[in-house]
Amino acid sequence: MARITHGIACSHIPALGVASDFDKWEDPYWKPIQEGFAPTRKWEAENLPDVVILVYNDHASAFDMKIIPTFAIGCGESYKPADEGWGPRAVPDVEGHPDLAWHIAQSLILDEFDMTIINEMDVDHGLTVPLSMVFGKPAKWPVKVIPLAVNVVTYPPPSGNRCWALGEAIARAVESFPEDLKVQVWGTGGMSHQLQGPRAGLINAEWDQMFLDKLSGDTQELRCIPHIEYLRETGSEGIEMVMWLIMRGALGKETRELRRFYHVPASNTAVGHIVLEPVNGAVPPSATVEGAASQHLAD
Amino acid sequence: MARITHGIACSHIPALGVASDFDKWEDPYWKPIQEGFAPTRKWEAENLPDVVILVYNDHASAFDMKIIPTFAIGCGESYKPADEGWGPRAVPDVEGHPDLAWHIAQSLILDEFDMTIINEMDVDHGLTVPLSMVFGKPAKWPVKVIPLAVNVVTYPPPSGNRCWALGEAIARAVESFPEDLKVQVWGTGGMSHQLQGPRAGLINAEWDQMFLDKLSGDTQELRCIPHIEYLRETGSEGIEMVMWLIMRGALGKETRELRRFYHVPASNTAVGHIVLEPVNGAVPPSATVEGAASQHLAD
Amino acid sequence: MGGPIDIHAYLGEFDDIPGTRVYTAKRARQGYHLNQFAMSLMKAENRERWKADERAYLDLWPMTEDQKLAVLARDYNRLLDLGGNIYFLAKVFSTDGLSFLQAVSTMTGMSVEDYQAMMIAGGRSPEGVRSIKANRDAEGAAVTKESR
Amino acid sequence: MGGPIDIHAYLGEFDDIPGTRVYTAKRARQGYHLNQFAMSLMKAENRERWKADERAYLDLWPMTEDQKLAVLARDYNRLLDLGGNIYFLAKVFSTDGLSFLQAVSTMTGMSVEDYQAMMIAGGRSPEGVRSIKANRDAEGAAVTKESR
Ligand SMILES: [Fe+3]
Ligand SMILES: [Fe+3]
Repeated sequence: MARITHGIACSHIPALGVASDFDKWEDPYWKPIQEGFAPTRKWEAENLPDVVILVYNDHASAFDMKIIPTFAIGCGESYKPADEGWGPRAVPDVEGHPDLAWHIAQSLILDEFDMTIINEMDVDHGLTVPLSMVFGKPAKWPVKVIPLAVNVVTYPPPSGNRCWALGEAIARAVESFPEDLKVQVWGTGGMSHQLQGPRAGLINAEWDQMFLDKLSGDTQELRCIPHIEYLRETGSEGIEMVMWLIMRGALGKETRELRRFYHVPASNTAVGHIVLEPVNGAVPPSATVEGAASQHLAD
Repeated sequence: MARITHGIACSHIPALGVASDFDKWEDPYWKPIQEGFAPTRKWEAENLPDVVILVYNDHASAFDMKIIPTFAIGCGESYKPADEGWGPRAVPDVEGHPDLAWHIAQSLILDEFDMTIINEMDVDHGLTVPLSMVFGKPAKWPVKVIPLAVNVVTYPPPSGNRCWALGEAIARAVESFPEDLKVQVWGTGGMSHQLQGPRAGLINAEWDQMFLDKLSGDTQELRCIPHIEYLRETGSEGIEMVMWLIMRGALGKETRELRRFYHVPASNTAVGHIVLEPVNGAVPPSATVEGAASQHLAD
Repeated sequence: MGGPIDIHAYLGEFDDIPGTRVYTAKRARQGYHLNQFAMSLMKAENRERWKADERAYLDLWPMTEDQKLAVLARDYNRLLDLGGNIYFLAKVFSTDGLSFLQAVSTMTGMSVEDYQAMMIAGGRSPEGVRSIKANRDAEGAAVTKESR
Repeated sequence: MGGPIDIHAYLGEFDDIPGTRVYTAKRARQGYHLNQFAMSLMKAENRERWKADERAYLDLWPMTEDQKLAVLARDYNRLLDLGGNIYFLAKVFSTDGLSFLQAVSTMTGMSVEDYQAMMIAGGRSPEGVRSIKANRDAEGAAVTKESR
């Protein structure tokens, strides 16, 4: 039986990819961030999952204005780094896990999440930068990855509540996968940042720390934060934090914080990072018609 | 204020498009179908809406295996007929209603439906055949159309319950559009048919009539039919009928049947057609966090 | 309503329908390139290349030899077994100038005429083709009864 | 929770944030071709064509003259006003060899150095830039107090 072992949250700032690709970690500007992630790298090597469900947003790379999926799940064999205007990052291709991905996709649709299934796409910094932060520069990524792309570019993004509920449904789906797999769920993006207009450069460390605090324990307060609060308090791009709630939702009723790192700035952004462990992974049951029908058959 | 005036359901068999395009309606094979739709054409001319929300499925035309959205809403200015292998149908381009479509798309996402927004695509027989059946062969379609494409090709499609609920959310969205517009919702596809394997040609008139019966009144029994029942009872392609439930859900608590037509066969398929009027258009309120937040602001 | 989803039970039921292949993830993955090939025939220029040399055109796609031979033979039942989906395959028979009725009839073991006649007479009845298991049980019951 | 969604109230709030353009449907529609143009620069061959003759490349897209001039001027605040989205526009400044920090600083009225120094010092405080209305009310209250 597959099981969710941990959740990781991590900013996915493009400049971190540049720092990694061009070996700038010893530079005084980047060194604190390198040091902040070093313990996680070590920890991750000792707690390596088989698969990472990597929640991120596409930054106008795989999806243009022609098609904007709210929730897209990658069921393909592999994904290439996208060319975002300066050539693709020189990082390994990302290997998928189509068996588990299709299983999750099918389960989520029966669970009344209106997923878009993706079989071919390139993946941008939103997905590859967290891999670099947690795994460094291996010749091959040591885990398989299921990309889960969330629209947070064109308004409205999904609500925080919907994201959390999707996480819960992912937990149910993972639990019903027969193979014995260790699965981590990563939420990426954030923390506070604004990349546009005269208000650019906004950072709200206090709010960010509040958000990090409430990821632990059994509070569900974060799922009720409306979009406007992210926008006012954390800058226009802080809305990416709704993606962390998918990770949090997937960890169940109660979590424990294993480590945390917070640093300002990387480029325009607050770097936030947390590692969470489920204490009580219970999630509410699905309440769907197809669920009831299939349950009846399984009895 | 925009309002939903009627719902129409209609098969979208490609052969009906051929019959229309090549003027075969006087042929004895097609004449009964022509006669079955004639009163609707007359009625529709007298009850012409401004916009039709046309629920259909793409038959591997706009979407290939690379990307499979569960619910996709067309927010574009216009759509061309797709080339499905024999050249595009010689019918007018379909004019969209981007103002209303974006309004609905935004409202649905806040209402926790995980819509995919489409701005450019071609539309296949699933969308254009119902237009031909109801409007004949005008130089220009007399209504604007919001395409709502539902995946019923790759399993699992959305549940009947989810489709009905989407209809209810569409009703809420239409009602909150400030412009004074008459809107019809069309559900297309079906009725019983199977286009594949040794069991092809399956027709279940009794089940189809049961389904037509239960679209009227205030029963919600149809939303609980599991996929397997459609497959066993109505053939592998009968699953298209879940799309009718979006139309039915959008009409609210109670409906009245204005007319019905049922005929076997057209090509491999049972032709089913119904016109419904809301008697009590009430739908349950949304119970979402963003809904509560925005409601609070509006108070 | 309520209760967890059992996707295995959900999918398992699909194998119980006589003469029917439901287009599940398993089939979608097996038939991926077959279906993408078929889809390519939506472009007039691709149809020309295809008509000029079917085999050469097929060889541009990473399909199995079985899939290619089944396409060349227009063996639609076999193509369904190899992961094809009828809406994708429709681009192949549409390019051949066949209607859905003509193409679909080839999968039933009936002539086009007989198939069309069956449809005009009201189509194939669902009686006896709802469930493989139910048919087997009914047969078993009949045998038991006879042997009494 | 509960209560109907008011999309108008939801969107209306976005206009109350100082110095910020939220990428709503209205902006997405206005900037459609501008953003699609920017996106085209993800292909190396398009970047070459663009660099060879920016104006000629822009003229291939059904953009407004205002949008084209703002692209040529790399006026990102203006581009946001004309429906541009920063993630799409990133393809333009990335092609120019600019980082997000460099490009973003141009929108703040600060030099890159001052902007970078502000970021290193902890970034822009949210104090006083949360709400236009709240700022106006606070100002009003201050004036009232003074005039007493
Ligand atoms: Fe991001
Ligand atoms: Fe259809």
